[in-house]
Amino acid sequence: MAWTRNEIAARIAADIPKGWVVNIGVGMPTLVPGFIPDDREVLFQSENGILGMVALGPKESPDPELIDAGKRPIAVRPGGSFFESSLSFSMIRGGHIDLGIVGALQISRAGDIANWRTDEKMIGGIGGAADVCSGVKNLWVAMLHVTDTGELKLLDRCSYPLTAAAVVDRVYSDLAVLERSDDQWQVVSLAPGVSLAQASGATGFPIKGPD
Amino acid sequence: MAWTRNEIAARIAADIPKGWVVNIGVGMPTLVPGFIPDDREVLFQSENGILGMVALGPKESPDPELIDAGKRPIAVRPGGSFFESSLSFSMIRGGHIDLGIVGALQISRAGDIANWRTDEKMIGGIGGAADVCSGVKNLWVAMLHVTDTGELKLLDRCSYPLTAAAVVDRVYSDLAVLERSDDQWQVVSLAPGVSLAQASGATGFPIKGPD
Amino acid sequence: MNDAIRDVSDAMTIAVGGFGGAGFPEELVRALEDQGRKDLVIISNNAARFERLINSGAVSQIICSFPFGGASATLRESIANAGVELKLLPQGTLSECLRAAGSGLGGVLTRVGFGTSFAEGRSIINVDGTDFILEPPLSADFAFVHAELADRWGNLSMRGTARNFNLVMAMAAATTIAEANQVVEVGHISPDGCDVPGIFVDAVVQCSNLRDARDIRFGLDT
Amino acid sequence: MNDAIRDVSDAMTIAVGGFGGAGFPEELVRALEDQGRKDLVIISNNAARFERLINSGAVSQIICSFPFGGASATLRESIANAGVELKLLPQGTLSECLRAAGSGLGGVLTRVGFGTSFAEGRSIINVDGTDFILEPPLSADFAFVHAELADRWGNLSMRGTARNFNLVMAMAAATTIAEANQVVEVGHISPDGCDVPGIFVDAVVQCSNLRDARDIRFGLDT
Repeated sequence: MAWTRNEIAARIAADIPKGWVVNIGVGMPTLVPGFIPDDREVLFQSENGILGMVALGPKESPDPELIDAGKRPIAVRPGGSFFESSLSFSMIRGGHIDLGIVGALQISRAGDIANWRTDEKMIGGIGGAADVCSGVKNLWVAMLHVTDTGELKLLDRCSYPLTAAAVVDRVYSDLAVLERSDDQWQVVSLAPGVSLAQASGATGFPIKGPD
Repeated sequence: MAWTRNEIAARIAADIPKGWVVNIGVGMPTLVPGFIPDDREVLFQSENGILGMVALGPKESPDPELIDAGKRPIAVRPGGSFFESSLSFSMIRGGHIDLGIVGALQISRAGDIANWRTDEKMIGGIGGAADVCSGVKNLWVAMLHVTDTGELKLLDRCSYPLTAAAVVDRVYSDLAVLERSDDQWQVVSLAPGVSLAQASGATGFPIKGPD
Repeated sequence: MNDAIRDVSDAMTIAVGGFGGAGFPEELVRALEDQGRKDLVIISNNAARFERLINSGAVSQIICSFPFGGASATLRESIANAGVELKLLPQGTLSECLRAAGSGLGGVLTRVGFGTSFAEGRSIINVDGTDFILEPPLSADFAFVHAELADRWGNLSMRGTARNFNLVMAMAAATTIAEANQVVEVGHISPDGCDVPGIFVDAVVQCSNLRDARDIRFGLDT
Repeated sequence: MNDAIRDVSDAMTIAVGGFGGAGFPEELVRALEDQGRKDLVIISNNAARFERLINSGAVSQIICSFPFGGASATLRESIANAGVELKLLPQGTLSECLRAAGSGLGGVLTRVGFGTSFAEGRSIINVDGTDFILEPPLSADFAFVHAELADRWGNLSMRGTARNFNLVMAMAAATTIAEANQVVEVGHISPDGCDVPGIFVDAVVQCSNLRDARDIRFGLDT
């Protein structure tokens, strides 16, 4: 039985060490902070200029000057900070962010990622995706293993325009957690009831089973 | 009768329009702010990270965290601001400073300036001098026309290592005020009792008399 | 507002601060819509809030990173119909190129976009064995920015994530106009708490509609 | 302090914040003097406050802009006797090269120094018809910085002109250690008033001697 979106997010959250600074992309990654236990300090950065963002509580009124990069209303936790755009990208490009969690349309064997447009259509734009994917110390991708129509997304080479080349460290999908070393991919774990053969069949490059 | 150092500074101050932002170098230039009338708003920037600095009043205690680029204790006027070094030099290099007032060891006909070392000896270091001389919209030099030992300082070419090339707009010396356009120098005014012949004799390139 | 932007003319480049609605100089942009200019180049992170300006035929090019984030269903069509050229830069490159222009630097050397279409047509500079894309500085004739507080010297103070591009755009423009929720006396903004020193700002105007947590404009392009 | 800098080893590069005495991490530097390292490379705007370190034979190179500003009569001699190499950069270039290293940029393209000895041995890059000096990024193994307030996440708040190089050095170093006049609870430093976000700082230590307006250290190198 494949993992749900929430289970993928929880799985990612479980792997984030205390003290890390994490940039969260749009889509499935936004579910991750909800699964970080209260006693594990993790700081979330958003490229529009905040460190220490938290989802708004049910009683908090949205403030138009407090949003994340997905333009959702947020709050700041004690110890957080606000800053302007160029300093935000100094953090991102400069390797100060421990982890980026992003979605993807396609991932290649070499660790390339395509997540901002298909051949035909630009989704929202490149935004900060290229900076995040290129700059963070660790890049983890939260994604469904194949498309709705069954097409592979983990491919020998991406067919869509790249966001960044050779940057993906891990993939957390509904079927498996995969880790890359150069062009070798290791299965870290499989979703309950998913066999290595099933995961391999849904992946466009060789993957090595868990040890 | 040649102008005194205070008269040179007063002369410079009289020429600074209301609303200008001015960077002040060490030495004679530090006398200039004292001659700006209270009702003429001029903002002084110092490259160590302050806009709106003022000399300390007689009753003010020095604060070790409040100094100018010459490391003298200062205060900040209402409407001033503090900032870190890279933003300070964005202001300077980016052409946001209306005027720099600096001292000089040598000035060339082409407007080159040498003010950080002689052939033999470095004075303090390059500091922010190259940035200021290269970056400000207008560069005025406050200097004695010749050295203590009578050597020319306004020369066809500088013999000392340059701070910046082709940047000097005006020279305010004890003998004259000179303005440069390319390699043509115009006398704007002469100190009382100083003749054009005297000023020319103290200058290593041709200067054109006042109209 | 109309008076504040009177020197904007056809074919000028206008850098507009803000990220989504946060720190977006909405009243200045509304005034620009009323002005009837042509061939404007807009530099802004998003395009969503320029649809009316685009539909009026005022815009020839938009330089941005995320044009369609939270955009209306019709924005793509508007851009196509108006023949607007869309130039995309990675968000950090956009920001850094504006900063470079405002800082007297010759360009930005970045790895972001290396090995992708964002490297196409760019010079590649090798520094100590590593290749970098050279992206030239990005300057503007005008910048429109939004602040919480402003004084008549142009000092600005922002709140929360409203800072975003407002500093680098104020730096990059020949003339910067700031709208502020509150124009305060000189001295009210603390020297230790000034987000944009007045040296980068040329004119300050008071917003007629204050933006607060319950402002109806919130959510416009979420 | 000694514990805070225990991971500094011989031949490392240490970026030391401060401009003159303002924002200078004096207690960390005193601890470094006691540590007995060799072949250190010091990056700092001034050299005046490193004379004891130089005399102890700990320093092989100083990268700075204004070594002798307010220096003692003996500093030049100390530097010569210890065989310390002095590398000068224009102050804005020094600052920007540190920022570039901390920002993942490939270098700095500047006009400052063009046509002077500061262009010697540098690559010249032409961007749209103008020549610029290419100065590579400047990174450090450690940065020592000084703040007024710090919290245990590394957020720093400065006062007055104490900001200076402390931000860019914190950005440029693999490990940044901040000494603070006051170590406060997380949440005490306002998110709108944080000068150095904690992401750039790895350790925070409380100064034993508070620095105030009547501090005897003031004037040391004026």
